[in-house]
Amino acid sequence: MKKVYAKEELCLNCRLCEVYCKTAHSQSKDIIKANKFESPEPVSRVTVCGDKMLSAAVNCRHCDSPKCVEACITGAMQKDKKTGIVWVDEDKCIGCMTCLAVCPFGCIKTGKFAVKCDLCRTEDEPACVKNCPNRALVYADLGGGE
Amino acid sequence: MLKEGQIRIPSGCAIAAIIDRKGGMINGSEIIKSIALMHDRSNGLGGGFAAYGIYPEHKDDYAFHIFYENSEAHKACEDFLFRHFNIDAAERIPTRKVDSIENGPDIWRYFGRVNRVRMNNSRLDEGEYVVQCVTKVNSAFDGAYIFSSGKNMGCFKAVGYPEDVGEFYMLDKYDAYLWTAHGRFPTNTPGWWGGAHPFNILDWSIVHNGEISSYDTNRRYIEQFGYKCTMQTDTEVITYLFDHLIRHHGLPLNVAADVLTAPEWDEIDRMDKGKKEYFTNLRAIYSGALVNGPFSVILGSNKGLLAVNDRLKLRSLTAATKGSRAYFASEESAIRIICPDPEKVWSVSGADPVFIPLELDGKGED
Amino acid sequence: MMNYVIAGASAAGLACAEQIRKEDKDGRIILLTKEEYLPYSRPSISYYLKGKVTEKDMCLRKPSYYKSIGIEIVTGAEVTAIDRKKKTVRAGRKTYHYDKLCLCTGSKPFVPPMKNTEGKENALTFLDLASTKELKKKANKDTRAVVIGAGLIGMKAAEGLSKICKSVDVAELSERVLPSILDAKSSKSVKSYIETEGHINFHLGDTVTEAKSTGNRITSVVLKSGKELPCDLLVLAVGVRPETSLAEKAGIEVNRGIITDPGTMQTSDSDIYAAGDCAVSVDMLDGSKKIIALWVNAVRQGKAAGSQMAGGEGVTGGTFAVNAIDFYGMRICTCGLINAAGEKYSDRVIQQGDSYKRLIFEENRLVGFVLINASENAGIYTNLIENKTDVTALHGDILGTPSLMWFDKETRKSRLKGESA
Amino acid sequence: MSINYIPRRFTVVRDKELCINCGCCVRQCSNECHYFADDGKTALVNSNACVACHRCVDMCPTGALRIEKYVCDYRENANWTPQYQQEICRQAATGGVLLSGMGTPKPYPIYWDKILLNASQVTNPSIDPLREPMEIRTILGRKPEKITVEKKGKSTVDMPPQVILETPIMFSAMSFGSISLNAQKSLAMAAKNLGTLFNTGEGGLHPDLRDYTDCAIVQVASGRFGVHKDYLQNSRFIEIKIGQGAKPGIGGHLPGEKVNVEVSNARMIPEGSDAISPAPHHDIYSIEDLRQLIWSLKQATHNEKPVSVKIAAVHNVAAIASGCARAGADIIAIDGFRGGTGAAPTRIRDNVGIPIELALAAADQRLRDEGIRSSISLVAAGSFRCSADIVKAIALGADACYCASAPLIAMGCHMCQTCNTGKCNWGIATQRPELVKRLNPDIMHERVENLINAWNHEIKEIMGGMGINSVDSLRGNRLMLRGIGLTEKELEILGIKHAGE
Repeated sequence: MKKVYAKEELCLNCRLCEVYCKTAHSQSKDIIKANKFESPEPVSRVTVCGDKMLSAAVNCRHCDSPKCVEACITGAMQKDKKTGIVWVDEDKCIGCMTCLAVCPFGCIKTGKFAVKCDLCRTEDEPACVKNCPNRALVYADLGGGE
Repeated sequence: MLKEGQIRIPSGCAIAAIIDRKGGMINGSEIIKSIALMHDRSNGLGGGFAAYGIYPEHKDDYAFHIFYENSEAHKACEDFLFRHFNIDAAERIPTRKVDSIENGPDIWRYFGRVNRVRMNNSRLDEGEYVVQCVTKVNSAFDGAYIFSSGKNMGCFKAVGYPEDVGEFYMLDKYDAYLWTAHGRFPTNTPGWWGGAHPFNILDWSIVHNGEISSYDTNRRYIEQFGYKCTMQTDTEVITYLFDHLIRHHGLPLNVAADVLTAPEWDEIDRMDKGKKEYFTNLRAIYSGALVNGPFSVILGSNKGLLAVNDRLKLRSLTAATKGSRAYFASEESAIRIICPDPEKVWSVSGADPVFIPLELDGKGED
Repeated sequence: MMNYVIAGASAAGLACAEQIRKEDKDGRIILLTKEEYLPYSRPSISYYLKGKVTEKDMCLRKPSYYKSIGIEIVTGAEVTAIDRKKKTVRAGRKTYHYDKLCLCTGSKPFVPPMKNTEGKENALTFLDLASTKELKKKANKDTRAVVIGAGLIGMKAAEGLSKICKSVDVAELSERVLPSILDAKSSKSVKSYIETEGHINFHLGDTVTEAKSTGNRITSVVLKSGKELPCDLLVLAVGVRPETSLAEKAGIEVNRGIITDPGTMQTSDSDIYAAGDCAVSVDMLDGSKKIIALWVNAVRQGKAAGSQMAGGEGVTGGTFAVNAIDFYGMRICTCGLINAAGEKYSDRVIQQGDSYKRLIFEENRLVGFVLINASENAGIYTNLIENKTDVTALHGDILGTPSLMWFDKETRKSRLKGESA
Repeated sequence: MSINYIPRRFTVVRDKELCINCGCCVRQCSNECHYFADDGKTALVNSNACVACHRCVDMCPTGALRIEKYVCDYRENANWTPQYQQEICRQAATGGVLLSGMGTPKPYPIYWDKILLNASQVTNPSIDPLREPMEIRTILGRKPEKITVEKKGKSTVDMPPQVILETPIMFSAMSFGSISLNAQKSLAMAAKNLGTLFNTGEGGLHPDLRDYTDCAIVQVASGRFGVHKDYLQNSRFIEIKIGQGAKPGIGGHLPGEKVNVEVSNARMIPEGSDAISPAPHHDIYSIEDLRQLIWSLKQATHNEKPVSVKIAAVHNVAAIASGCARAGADIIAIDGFRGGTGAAPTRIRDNVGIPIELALAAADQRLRDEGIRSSISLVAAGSFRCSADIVKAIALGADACYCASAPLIAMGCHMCQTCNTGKCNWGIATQRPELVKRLNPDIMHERVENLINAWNHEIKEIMGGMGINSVDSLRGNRLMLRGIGLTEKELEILGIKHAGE
């Protein structure tokens, strides 16, 4: 499946991916509203870790056998059989965050529910990839995840 | 108003030519008939002819045709000529009165050989010596203009429609194995006889239809080698290019034609290795001699006739053959009026110059 | 064609059935559950109690799902006997033949001896949806509830009830709350937070010894300390024990839980497997055999059992405890040997405002953590524990937020690719 | 703290209504103009160090940042302008030579802007470049005087090595050291895809660029950095750098702090040592010495590589060009004084040399007068801002043009002219790894290619309008040019007529 891959040698630590992810997952989809006014504050599903010398944008790997899915006590965390996307059914999620405790990549964020990358649920490039100014994020199928 | 040499004047034209490669004689009335059909392609501001094989009795002499605008020029030029050449004959070129042709200069012709003492002193070869003498007269003698300087050939030109010019020079009295003709449509009115075509140097004569957009590239290229483009016309620069390539670089006529209308790179890239190398070298070495823009050119010489069209075929030029004769004209009709049943008719393509060599059995050649 | 029978349809049972289907497209899979419901999220009952989720949302799969992948699910079918010779199980009036059987019977509530509680209409357990529904029905804004036990179940029941009831008292024999998942220090702060946020009264080091009743209804309870608490609803949440009676009856080896091969989950009967809270696990961190009653553990064991039953080679990975839970917005995440004691263990603690982070090390590797309001990227810690990573080789402060950048270039590269972490 | 004496140049204005405090600016400004308040969340600005590089402006996702000229008036004085006063203050503080990056910003005449191009009307058809082949292939190298043929179609001439370019635009010398490896790699990739060449400058050839040796011009400069046999061999042609338009008569100085391991390896000098290119080549004190070097280089490369000589446009450039041609240079590159630089003494940059237009016109004419123009190639350099500049240069007589600033701008350069500080926020003129990675060659080579392809299209369009379908026929075609607002003398030097003539 197509996933978002980060290239640390190109990551600028600008964190625009976070800004655009947050916006894409906001109510308003408006960058100013999403980042300044919306409540609850939207959560970025991608996180740049590191500093200016070395950084990378980390987000869900949509693993072949996702630990988060295994650990989910409600069945809210699922891997879509068709798309391979690991996603959270917000109606089912109770926010216990067991998924977060087992994700070895640190890709699950705490919100009202477990919050994680859903690849923007689009055929298109996800917002983080689209807006990365240095192509440090690529959306590609390097095998796996189906 | 500025005349040729002081300003560059673009012009449109009609051209025509007839050659009998076996050296059979063709009367001047034929070429007049052909060019006359294309009357509308000229505007009465210049017409002319070149004829090869017309002076068999002086065939080893240079035949200089000269316009004199005044007697001082006449005297100065003759002095110069007599010093540099051994002139055997000097006469007014016979003309008849034609209403439409007026205010003409005094037109003379001279037959003679080079002054060998002077030539040897100048350390120039004969061709170069003659060319430099002609250039000297044309650039330094105000009011004198040598418009024909080959052997056993002559140019005849004037301000007027070509058929009137032919009438004026009584070309029906001349027989030649190669005729070229030109009717001119300049976009201003210089009214100078020297500006009419053909343009000639030694026995090269050129009639040309078109306006080359590479003019200054070609001019500045050729001027590196001692030429001086005093006329600022396309015809002049094309003549010099041919002269330089053939006389100085010793290239065969068809190779010279390749230089001027080299194939496009796209085409070269598709060629086999040998041809690719040939054209790549040609274009690399002679990039300044590539002629660009619309033109059709007929180059006359005692070696034969070369018809060249531009690379994009932006100007018309039709060729036809019948027996030992070949015909060329801007319009096919101008051929058919004198040769109604040609064996072969084709449009000269940009990439494929047509060369009709003369096979005179030593008759006309040096 | 193989006949697979699975007794119990919670985490382990369902994972087992699904894994079998993955590896055997044709075999007949019969999933028997004593409950009246299709598989649902047992841990969600406290959220159901406080109204955060609906019954529908608690379902682990859509009702049509089972048919679509060919799992025959039978509700209300408690397996009561196994005939190992005939290879059949009995559930209700029906008998099912099996080629491979998996016991996923889970656990049962442990009810300590108390006077006058048995059979009382307002003394309830809190373990499954049925009991939760009962509880919800009986609790209202005038209810004074008493919860016995301050473990995970008791505390979750207390939290849920605190949103409904007039008052909630929690009695716990141990000196601290959530003793199984919190260390002494953190449990103190958690307790005080819960007291403030949930207005819950704790009675630690104490327990109910006796109930007083009027008719069939308890009216108050008496504590060991002698204190008497008015009680309209008594929740018995002291703990659970593995449900092993079926296995025992069938002569399968049991010691506290069902004994299995820790990789394949095979019991002493080679055609019978066991998975989930009913089976004994080996804690990979200290090698101790114990019941690790964890969802993820149950799923992994169920998958391993399912794979083995279908002739596959799936085995469980290492097992250790991971718990994440929240109380009134306070996030608690703990893992591994949080109460480890001994010379080879050391710990590091950082406390800032309402966040608390304690990491427990065995020599140069992490073996446990307690994170309170500091769970960001906790999975990376979990992963360090699981991989027994030498933490001295990490770049960066291990007490800081766990980061990919702690690892060397090769590891980072493979992590960014999503290769097995 | 001492008094600063010089007001800051720019003010960064943050629109609080738009700012979302994402901190992108904070993390991007290498001059540390942006920073967080103590809460770690609110972005603040300190404009003092702002160089107007626009990194923050261009990166800001909400357009919340604006850079304004900081207006601080001095008493009006046409002579003692603020700039001179400030430069004096700077020198009073440091006692040093003023240094600047990029080309001169002074308002000297730009002749490109005073030359107009011709187009065909009626007497001669213009050509549609979308329908007809339009050739811009350019061949550099020494040409024999004439071709020799066995017959039509079979050449027997012994051709010296030629360099075929698919565009008359090449990338001028920018060394690894003065620019980042990523910047140089982007140019190399673009050159390869465009069928043109990039120039290593005097920085040697980094091993990462081994795949691009086919499109590399390798420079031999006065410091001889990185010059060895393989370096010379791994090239398309060799360029002897005599001078640079931005600093004629001056050597180069790459400060030790920019000489990291990579730079040190490529240049073959110790890490951290200053790389000093002497003002002259110490083996070229005369034209005959140049001849020897040219021949040595040809010997070293088995006569397989053309040798170019790059000179700065100085007063007698025409004679010097002629001398170079006669000394055996196959290609002569003339660099006009508006050309860029990584660092040059400001006074030199702003006062020494002549514009490329005049230098090119004079040199081309001189070589023609001597009858040797067609045997060598002439490359013009020194600030080509658009395709029309290129067309004009070719019509004046250039075979090809060297561009550097334009591709740098395509890669993000904003002409902030502080290349010398090594803090280039766009990852171009810096060796700091955290800045260098901002320039992703995979993106930038595409942008550079787009730029040159766009220019190629425009050149073809202009040629088509002139009725010319081969750049060969544009070269030296000064009739296609007319001056506007130029004096007789300027027209004479340029060899063009005035508009209307």
